[in-house]
Amino acid sequence: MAEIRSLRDAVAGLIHDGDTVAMEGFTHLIPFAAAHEIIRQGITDLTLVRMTPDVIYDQLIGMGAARRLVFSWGGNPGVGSLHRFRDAVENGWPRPLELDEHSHAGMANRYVAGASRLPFAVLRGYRGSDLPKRSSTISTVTCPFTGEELAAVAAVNPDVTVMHAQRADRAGNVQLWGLVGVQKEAALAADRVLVTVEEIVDELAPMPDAVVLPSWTVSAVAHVPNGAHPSYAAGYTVRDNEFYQAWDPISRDRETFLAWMREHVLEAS
Amino acid sequence: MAEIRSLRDAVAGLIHDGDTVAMEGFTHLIPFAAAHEIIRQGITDLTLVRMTPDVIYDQLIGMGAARRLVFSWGGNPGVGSLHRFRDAVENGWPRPLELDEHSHAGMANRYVAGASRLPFAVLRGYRGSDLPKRSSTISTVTCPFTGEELAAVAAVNPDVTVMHAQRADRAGNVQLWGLVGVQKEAALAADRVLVTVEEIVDELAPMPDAVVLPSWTVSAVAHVPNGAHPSYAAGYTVRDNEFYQAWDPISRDRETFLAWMREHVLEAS
Amino acid sequence: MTVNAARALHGSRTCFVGIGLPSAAANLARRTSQPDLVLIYESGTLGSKPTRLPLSIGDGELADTADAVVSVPEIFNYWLQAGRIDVGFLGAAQVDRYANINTTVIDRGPDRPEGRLPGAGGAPEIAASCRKVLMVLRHSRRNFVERLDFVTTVGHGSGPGDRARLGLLGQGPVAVITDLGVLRPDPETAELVLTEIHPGVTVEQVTEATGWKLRVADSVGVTEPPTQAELAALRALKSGGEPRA
Amino acid sequence: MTVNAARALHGSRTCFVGIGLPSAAANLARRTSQPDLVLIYESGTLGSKPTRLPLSIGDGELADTADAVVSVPEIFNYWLQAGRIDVGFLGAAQVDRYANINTTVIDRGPDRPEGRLPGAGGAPEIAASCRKVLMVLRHSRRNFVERLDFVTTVGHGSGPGDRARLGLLGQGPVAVITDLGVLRPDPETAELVLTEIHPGVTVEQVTEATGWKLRVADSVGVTEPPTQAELAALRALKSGGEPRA
Repeated sequence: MAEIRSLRDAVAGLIHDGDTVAMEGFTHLIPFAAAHEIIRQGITDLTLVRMTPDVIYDQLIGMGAARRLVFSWGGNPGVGSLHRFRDAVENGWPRPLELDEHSHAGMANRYVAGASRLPFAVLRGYRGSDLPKRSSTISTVTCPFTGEELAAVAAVNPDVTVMHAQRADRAGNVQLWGLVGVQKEAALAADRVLVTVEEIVDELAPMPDAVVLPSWTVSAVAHVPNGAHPSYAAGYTVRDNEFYQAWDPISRDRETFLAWMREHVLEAS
Repeated sequence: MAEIRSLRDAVAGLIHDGDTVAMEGFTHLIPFAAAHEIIRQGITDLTLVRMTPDVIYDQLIGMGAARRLVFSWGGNPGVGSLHRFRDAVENGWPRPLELDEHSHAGMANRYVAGASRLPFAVLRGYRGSDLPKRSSTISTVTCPFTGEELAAVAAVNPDVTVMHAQRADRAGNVQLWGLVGVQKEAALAADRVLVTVEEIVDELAPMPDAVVLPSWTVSAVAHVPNGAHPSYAAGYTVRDNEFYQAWDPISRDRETFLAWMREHVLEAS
Repeated sequence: MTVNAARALHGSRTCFVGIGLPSAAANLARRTSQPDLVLIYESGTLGSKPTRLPLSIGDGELADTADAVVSVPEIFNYWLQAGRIDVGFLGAAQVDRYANINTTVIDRGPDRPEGRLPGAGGAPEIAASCRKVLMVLRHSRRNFVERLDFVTTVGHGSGPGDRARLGLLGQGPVAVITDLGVLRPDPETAELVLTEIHPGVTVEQVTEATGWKLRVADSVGVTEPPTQAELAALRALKSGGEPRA
Repeated sequence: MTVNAARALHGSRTCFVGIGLPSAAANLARRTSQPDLVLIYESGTLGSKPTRLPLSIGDGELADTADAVVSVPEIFNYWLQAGRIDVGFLGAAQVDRYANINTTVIDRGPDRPEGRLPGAGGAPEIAASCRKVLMVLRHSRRNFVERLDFVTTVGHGSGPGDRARLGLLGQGPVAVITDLGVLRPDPETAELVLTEIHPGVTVEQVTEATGWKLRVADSVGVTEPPTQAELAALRALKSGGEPRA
């Protein structure tokens, strides 16, 4: 059953050095506040998993929290490059970053296999691409009925999945809606689940297009209003597109980046 | 794009002798009215696909419409046997019925593979069971990452899927909610899709736990209020549990069954 | 039988419920000793809280009272197969001494066609994936057989170690609750042993109603008779309201 | 470029839209000649009708205005992979003469580490599964290269028949629309051929901006300049309102 905890306690209790951590949210409901708490607590050597690393992982990577990244598209959506990600991959700053790189379809199916507790998933994918040459988690299987060869991708089962949601009830049942991305799969694939929420309510009124994670699938819920900023929580906040654009010049330069992180993350709380 | 048609025209236009037809609805939203129209039109030699054949297939089988049944649980839920199904299998009356028999998990995954246009799906299933000995659509695959052997089931891709839903809009977008079963998968796995609906509305207001099938995935919509009876459409009708219980004595005897079908199906419309 | 089946859920948090006796027992447990028991129906409901016994797993109330409603593929893949569920509750037409189940066909002799049963439904994967399995059925030589005509669902296979060899996740059947008593697998041999009888039933009655030479525990217990509270809760469930004081 | 890309959607019913230029072009098409065009975003929206250009594929308006919102695994498995979508719209960092795409890494010479690009995203399966593919990118020798440093996404592979051999479903890239003109694969050789230039552009400018010896059609057309209606609709999309009269 989910415990309702402070963000600080939940991160300290659930996330440890060396863990494989998925912080999901397909542009919506990205758990930025939880990532900042990970940075403040100095948790490191993480294997970070996420379809779209985005600014959230640019920050974690730039602060040296990650040793490995599992992903399928690493850009600042609608803006350009993730400069800290590029600097880590191209120049090893602040530390080298191993990559396991997929397509979106492959990553989505890796989470599906993880949530289903199957060792792999099958898709019609990667055909003719060089991607399988660089990944040990892409292979093939042959259909026993038709003989067709298909791609196989290894399941992803994070130690911890971290996500943001609109709300939870006092028993720790979590509800999210809008673009629900791959969050349900990422949560169900993980050993431990930490959810930050906009609001804790007495009762979760049903909502269209909502996903509910029952309390018994969640480890901890932390009440963190606006915990997705600069991403957003539909019905509560709006996406701060200006911030995404502003991130480009902030993150281009190592010193500017570090100064920004010091001021807005390390010395905040 | 879905055309809005009469049930008679839609059935005549979309369902032909010898077709593979899935009429889905996991106890909820079972398209009884469409099945009755199939019987009235004398369409025959069908391969019927359905996880839970239920009274709807008992009627089609008893009237000789089917030559083959693909299924995972053939009972009258909460009541007992399907007598027409048993009579066809045990005694070949009114004609022999070939079976392709699965577990629920296997059938659900066959539809998932069908909707995904993959030739097969993988599950951890059937282990130690005699079921694979009697089915050519159950096999195994080996995980290329772990070496684990898993069950593989062949995709189901019906010629036609028939379902009942709460409502459609005038453009033919279909909306259903409540227990949505395997309907989305069954629809997306099929070449043609016929949906009967309780109501045709100007605009589909979003509903919790709703599935929307866009008009461009549907062949025809027919307006058939109470078209699921004795099953039901949440928000419109309630399940006629008494009918399910009454079906047991009606269906035990061939003549009683035929008399009932004549009166309530063949001579109705 | 229902009351004893309900009691057997003690200590479980999540239960995958088949319709009929299992549903009655699971709902009774939720109304008596296990108010937090999470009921999961294969029709796609997580955390159903029906006020009356549903006739079918598709009754609307199961969805209306659920914490979440998901698709049937999801319930089998993300919830059952993933091994998240504590107890699976199964009925059966035939059971053998290793608690394997036949719900597919009955051999009626060389001159007659096989007798048709409903089929597997969710059972093979429920028995494979839940942390443990409870079985509920009536006790007769027709149901408790020396040899199954067809293995639909594996309980303990052909004995100890078989579940592991087959890659089945949970511990398998831990109790078979009948109208006469309770059988449990021997921890060494995995063979079902009579461990409890209901008040007024004799050991001989049970061995007589079993199609194989039933092993009997050194000391056979007697189950507690239903309490007033249990009976009242069961009546209320059947009539469709809250239990009356 | 955007206007020509929008026009290329003529006759299509469903479009899988990447962010940036493809999204601008698809939305422009929906606002001008193709009001019924169904826009599908990989973030899980079917039938989005945004009133302004989204910055990202996750902008809330895409969900708020959609016919249906589904999960990301579903959009890739049930909708894209299943081959239901008419047109996929892709950008690229590097393209070769067979319209293969690199969006992964750039070789910067033996003494320097590879340059990092964003990666594949949805492209490999969009190009594999949509009935046809449109590409939109700026024309330069850096982008149009003799040899890709990495094949992220297959267009026409190494020539005719390669898509079929690889089991790719759709017909692959049918047009590469740039700021200079339009290239289309030769029906015989699958090699990209310059078929149209934009008004004011010369054939020499295009061959000059291409990193391989670009084949030129016998008769190179000139694209129609944007109409007033197209320009107004594009302005309206960018400013976030309905086009003004």
